[in-house]
Amino acid sequence: MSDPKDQTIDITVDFSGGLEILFSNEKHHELSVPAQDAEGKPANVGFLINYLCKTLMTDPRADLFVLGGELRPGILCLINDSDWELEEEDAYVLQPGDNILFISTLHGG
Amino acid sequence: MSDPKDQTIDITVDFSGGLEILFSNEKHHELSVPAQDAEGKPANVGFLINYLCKTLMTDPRADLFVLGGELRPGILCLINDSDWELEEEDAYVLQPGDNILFISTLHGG
Amino acid sequence: QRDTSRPLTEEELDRYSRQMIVPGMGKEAQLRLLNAKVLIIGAGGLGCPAAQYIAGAGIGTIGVVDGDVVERSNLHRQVGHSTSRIGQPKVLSLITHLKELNPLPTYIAHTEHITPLNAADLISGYDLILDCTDNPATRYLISDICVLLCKPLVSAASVQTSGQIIVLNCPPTPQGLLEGGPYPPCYRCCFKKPPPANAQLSCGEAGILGPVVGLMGVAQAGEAIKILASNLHIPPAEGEERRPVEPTLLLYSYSLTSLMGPFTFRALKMAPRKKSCFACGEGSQERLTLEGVKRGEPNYEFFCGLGAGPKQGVL
Amino acid sequence: QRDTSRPLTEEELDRYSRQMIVPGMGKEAQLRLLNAKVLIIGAGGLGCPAAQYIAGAGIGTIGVVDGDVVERSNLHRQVGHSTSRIGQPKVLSLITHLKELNPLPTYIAHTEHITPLNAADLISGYDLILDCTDNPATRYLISDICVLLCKPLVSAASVQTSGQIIVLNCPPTPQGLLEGGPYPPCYRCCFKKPPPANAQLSCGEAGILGPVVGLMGVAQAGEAIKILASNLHIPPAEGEERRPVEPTLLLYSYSLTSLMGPFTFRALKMAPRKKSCFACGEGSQERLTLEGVKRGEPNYEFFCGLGAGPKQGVL
Ligand SMILES: [Zn+2]
Ligand SMILES: [Zn+2]
Repeated sequence: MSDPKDQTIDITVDFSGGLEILFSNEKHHELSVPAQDAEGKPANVGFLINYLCKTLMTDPRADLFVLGGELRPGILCLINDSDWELEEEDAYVLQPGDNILFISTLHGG
Repeated sequence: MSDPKDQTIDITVDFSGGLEILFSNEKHHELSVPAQDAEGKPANVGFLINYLCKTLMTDPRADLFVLGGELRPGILCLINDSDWELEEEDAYVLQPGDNILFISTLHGG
Repeated sequence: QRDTSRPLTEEELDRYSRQMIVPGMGKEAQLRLLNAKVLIIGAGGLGCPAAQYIAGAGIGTIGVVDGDVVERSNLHRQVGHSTSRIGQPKVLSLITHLKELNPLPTYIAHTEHITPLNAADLISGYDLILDCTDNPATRYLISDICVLLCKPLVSAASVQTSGQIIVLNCPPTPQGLLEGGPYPPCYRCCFKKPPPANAQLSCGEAGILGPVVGLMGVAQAGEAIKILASNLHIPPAEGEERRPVEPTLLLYSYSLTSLMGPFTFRALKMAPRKKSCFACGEGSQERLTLEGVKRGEPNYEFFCGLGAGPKQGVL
Repeated sequence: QRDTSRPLTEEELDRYSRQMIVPGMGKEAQLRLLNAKVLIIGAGGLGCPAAQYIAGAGIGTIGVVDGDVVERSNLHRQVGHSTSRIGQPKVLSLITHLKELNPLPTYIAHTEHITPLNAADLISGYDLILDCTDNPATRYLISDICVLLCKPLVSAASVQTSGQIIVLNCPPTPQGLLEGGPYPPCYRCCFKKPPPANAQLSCGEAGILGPVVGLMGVAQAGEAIKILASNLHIPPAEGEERRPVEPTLLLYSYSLTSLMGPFTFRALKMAPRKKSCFACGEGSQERLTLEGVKRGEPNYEFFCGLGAGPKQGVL
């Protein structure tokens, strides 16, 4: 068996409402992310957000995605199309095949 | 083990575009259907269509759903949101969890 | 005034027959529409198409709120105005168009922007509110007043190639009530905090495609008409079986480089009324009142951080 | 005539700036729209909202085809007409409205129904066709001519509380070509046979809700604008990477008794061009020709079984 530290989980991550600009202007990403964080705990959505900042973000303006260590106000996180508040927010542990969607709240009209 | 003739498969069947009128005006149905046809072959979509006529249809006008032994012209069958012509049409063998959607072609405007 | 059993006039039958014969409509539902009062806040890219279908359906009283005048740069998407009415107040321009479409409804022009001072007076006279505005401060204000006055709210927004729509506070539930829920969310339940000012982009600054905002506006009219026709805004009677509360945010992602596909529309499941919500949650009656709003509490401009730095080109 | 590099006029910049600044648009895409010619067939519940946004976006030449006159019972959903224009040809009424919205495009009125005799002449002068008609015979005719003349087709339909939209034949592919595919489908690839006449229901007989057909019409304008702005209707050059063909039928299921939810919009994956298709498949060049259509082959009225018995109240 491989070292648990090298194991990965396959998930999809989507950006919408303009956030895709921060991630090479791609709305849909198929990713293999580490199954554990640095401390050996199962990877959760909080871990994923930091991981995306470090590995997937192509725009230097990280504060448009994460602010004060948290998801920037005005961004919703949806876990398999449900508001993450219906799950355990950033403590939700990633499962293979999960879809994580980040959308920016719109105000124009 | 139970007799294979008594085994069932859980699927969902949806009707749209007006066809729901023939099925108690319900668009969404969760069904347990026989896993085999009378000859002991695995249940396919062709079997399902006849089964729906016999067990689910509440309107006497069966010819608005089946005509000459086939799905009435102007009705599309979608297997898991794909045109059944991308699968094997009525020969497609039902799998647990499948969604079968029947829609009527619209022409108004 | 709200006569629910009168016969329809010949002209009403003629105008509304095509919708009255749709299964689930009928005379009773049409009379509900004829007796209903709808307030459309914003006469722009959302409000114009929404108003066309609200008026066409025969909603009896239609109020329109907007303080702007028509500009030439509006006309690619604000299809209720016209070149000859450039410079006119948007509300009057739109009502001119609506009267031509359907002269039967009563149209009420509110040629001013909605503010904490006038919001309750504007909203109190109507049965259902459409938020067709263009900035976060106004969106939080409208939702708060709808919670306080028990009005259902159909809220949509759109910028560039994206759109969002959600029905809020429907059926309206007394402020602070959580027992016996889940109850429908308000705008703050879904969108707790606005983005920082540098991440708020308007259609004027960031651009907008006409059909994107247009589709959201038409969808708003669709939700409003069903709510009023089917009485979905009337809280269920004691013992009546309650429809499950399944708040849905519809996301519209238009792509300029690919045809409509599986991700064009996404229905997102939102949480119901939240215990922690400032406006409708536990103890909210102490935090949010009609008098407070008029006095400037909460301070919507401050909350939404207007003027807090340069914009950075991301929504 | 098709100047792809001229500067925009001050009025054009003013009118189109809000869509030009959307990422992915810009001056080049706007010039493509200004040089494009779009034919809207049907000036009813689909054609009216579609035309508003097609005109607003600055499509250079806009043709409208319809042989009907405006009736009062149209106005709840046909928002490009007006009470004062009841009795006028729909095409002239709609163009009056569009000119008020945007006087810059060239509008061409075709105040007649499309028929096998005039279809090729009507369609040949345009770059992209919107099928906004209301009966199956016309829908098969329009698709066949679009196959024969290599025109992309944005087709939508709506009755009661349901709507459908699909982009067909885009990019257009020579009739009968299958090698090197998959290629985009035509209307017959998707809908091989019409329903029997007793199962075909029109908006006039079965009813229609305004926002349902309106939403489909706006969506048609959205697809048309992206196709023309991004040149999606131009077949890829030799060696150019081809977008995968993923034909999608979007289904809109409006419910009068429940709010928008997960099943309101469904994107259905359709098959690409079919070898067996009468119009575009193998050997189709022998079966379907421009001369044949003019001579009455195929017979669209017979194929769609008009007048073949009483209607039964199901779509
Ligand atoms: Zn709330
Ligand atoms: Zn074909």
